[in-house]
Amino acid sequence: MYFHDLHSALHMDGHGAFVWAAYAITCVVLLLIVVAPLRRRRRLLREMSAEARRQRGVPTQGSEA
Amino acid sequence: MSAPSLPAFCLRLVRRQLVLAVRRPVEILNPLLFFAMVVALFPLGLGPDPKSLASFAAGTLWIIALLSNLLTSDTIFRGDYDDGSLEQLLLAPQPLYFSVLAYLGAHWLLTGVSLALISPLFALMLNLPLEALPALVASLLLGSGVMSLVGGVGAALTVGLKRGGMLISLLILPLYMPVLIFGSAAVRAAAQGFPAGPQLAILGAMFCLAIALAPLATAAGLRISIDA
Amino acid sequence: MFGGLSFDICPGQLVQIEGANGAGKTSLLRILAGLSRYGFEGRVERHAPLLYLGHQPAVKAMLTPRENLAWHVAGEADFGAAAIDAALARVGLYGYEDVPSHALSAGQHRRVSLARLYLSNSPLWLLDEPFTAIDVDGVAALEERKAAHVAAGGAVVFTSHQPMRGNYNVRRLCLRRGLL
Amino acid sequence: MWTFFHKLGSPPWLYAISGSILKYLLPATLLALGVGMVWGLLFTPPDFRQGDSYRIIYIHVPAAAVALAGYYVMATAGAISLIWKMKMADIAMQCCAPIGAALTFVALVTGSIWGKPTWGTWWVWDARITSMLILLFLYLGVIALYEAYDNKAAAARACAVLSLVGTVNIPIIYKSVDWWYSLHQPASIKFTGESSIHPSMLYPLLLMIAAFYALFACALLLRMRAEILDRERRTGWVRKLLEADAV
Repeated sequence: MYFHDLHSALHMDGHGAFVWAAYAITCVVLLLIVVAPLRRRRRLLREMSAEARRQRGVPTQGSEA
Repeated sequence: MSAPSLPAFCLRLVRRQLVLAVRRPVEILNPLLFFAMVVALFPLGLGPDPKSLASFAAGTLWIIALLSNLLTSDTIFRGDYDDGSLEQLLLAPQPLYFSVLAYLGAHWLLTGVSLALISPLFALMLNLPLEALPALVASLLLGSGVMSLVGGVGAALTVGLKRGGMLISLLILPLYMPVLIFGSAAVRAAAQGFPAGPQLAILGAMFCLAIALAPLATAAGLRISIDA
Repeated sequence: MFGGLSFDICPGQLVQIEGANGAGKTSLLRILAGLSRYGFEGRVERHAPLLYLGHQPAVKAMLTPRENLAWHVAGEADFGAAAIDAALARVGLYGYEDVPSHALSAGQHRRVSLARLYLSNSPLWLLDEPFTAIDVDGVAALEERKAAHVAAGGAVVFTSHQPMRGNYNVRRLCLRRGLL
Repeated sequence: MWTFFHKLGSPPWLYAISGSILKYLLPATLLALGVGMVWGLLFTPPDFRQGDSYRIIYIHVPAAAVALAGYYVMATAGAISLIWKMKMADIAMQCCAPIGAALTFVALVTGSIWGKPTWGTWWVWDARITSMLILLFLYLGVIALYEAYDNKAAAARACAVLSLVGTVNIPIIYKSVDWWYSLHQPASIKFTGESSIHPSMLYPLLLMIAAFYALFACALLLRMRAEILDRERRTGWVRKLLEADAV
């Protein structure tokens, strides 16, 4: 590691705020573009399975008993 | 009887557009009036000092010309789309590329050329040096041609939409930027006593490229809009 | 909207497309005309120039009927002023040639666009609701014109809710729930 | 070759194959991103002129490069969908736009943050930044056009035309902005030359560029999978997939 301790890594000679903010924003955006389609897919799957269940109708329970 | 030749058909289309515009002269005058009014806004916003006005004049005039071109480009195909004329044009045996070129040519004559011709008047009001006037007119003539052609692409893609007005500016303003850069640079160069030839040559090159490619995209856009 | 359609239209045929609202009459006609090229799967082969008249009459309010009609047929051939005036007279617009179109009624606009039927050389006509806003006499004249075109070896496809009044030999395609 | 092309056009095949690709690609990408970021942030020496603020280069340059490449990917997909009427190309094109816009946004924001310690201002009308801004506008135009159409098939074709027009224009815009900037360039602002970059700084940069490309591919595939599911929800293979999933 280039830095001696955590504090100097965070501070970076006064540029730390800029550097860390840039990385933080980037991470958030990158996470968003990966997570958004995953969430959409999960929502779609849930919607579609609900639709399939509706079409099959309510299962008749205990008819054999 | 055989089909009319392509140039005859295109000339006829241009003539029809011009007749339509002349019968409703407000449509020609509106962009010019818009131009005049926005020119009046700049001294109000920037202060009346002739020196500072002169230093901004080249860019200002070009931006206003660009905006008034933008505002009219939405209407290039709209009327003909609404009343069904566009369908007939698409079905005509003549290639759409040339019909579109005629349409955009008519638009250029009505907005770009008329604007370029009266622009010296407003340039003097903004204190632009006299030496820069030929460069201003020439750059506006070439540049508005490019803008009409590029604007036609945006108009064709949005003509089928109810609310196309704002959208079309989002689509085509980024494409106007190179024209603005070289157009205003030509005027500024001339105002400072340098030759404006190189910038005008680049504008001419853009014009040629736009003539070759923009009608293709416009024709494709019209087919999509009619189909949607 | 519909599927599994297959038919030929031959010279000498008068075809009426029927169907409820939303059955796809206009869409079918636009596909036949080549205005809709996507959004459907299949093939349309055309072997003859066609004339398509859509819902909108394509009449410019700022032009006179003469100018409008002259522009409508401009792509086809250069008909003289006399032929254009004669065609306008055939649709009952005699004396209206030089009136600005905004002074005319919707039915008269429709007549301007229908005047093309008296000029056109295209063998195949595709007419979308041609009777809209046309009075009884006009309908009869239009039916006659279509019959004459078919008798001369042309073909006409049109959409309409009403059956033709006169006694003509009509082939009817009925679009019902997407089928013929 | 043609069968491969044909398969590419088939939604179930693409859905299945993208699933198995993503299973490996996504973790690998995230790992590479993590390693690259830590490497760039903590294990590289500072630049002798800019100090530590140069570390933003490890996200700024890859984001900018991939944002630009993304536009070409989008335009290529658009051309394919226009020429061969391929539905999957259509979907790919439409899915590229938001990802590209997000990356352009990242490049702009990081560039702006970098500008503050380096040039003393948040925003400089520098040729590269201005071009990136215009690129963002181009992306947003495509997204706006897509959203404006009700008929999504027509929307995709309209966007394809627009992105092709944009592709022709991008070099023109870049060149003209470049020229414009060199004409107006204030003498005080000068970028440090990157050609003489030291290997200890270069390797993490290359890693990050590769990671960003991979991330673009991952995000694109993920988006396409969601879009495919949505469009094909009424078809048999999706039903089967659901049943297999439910059991």
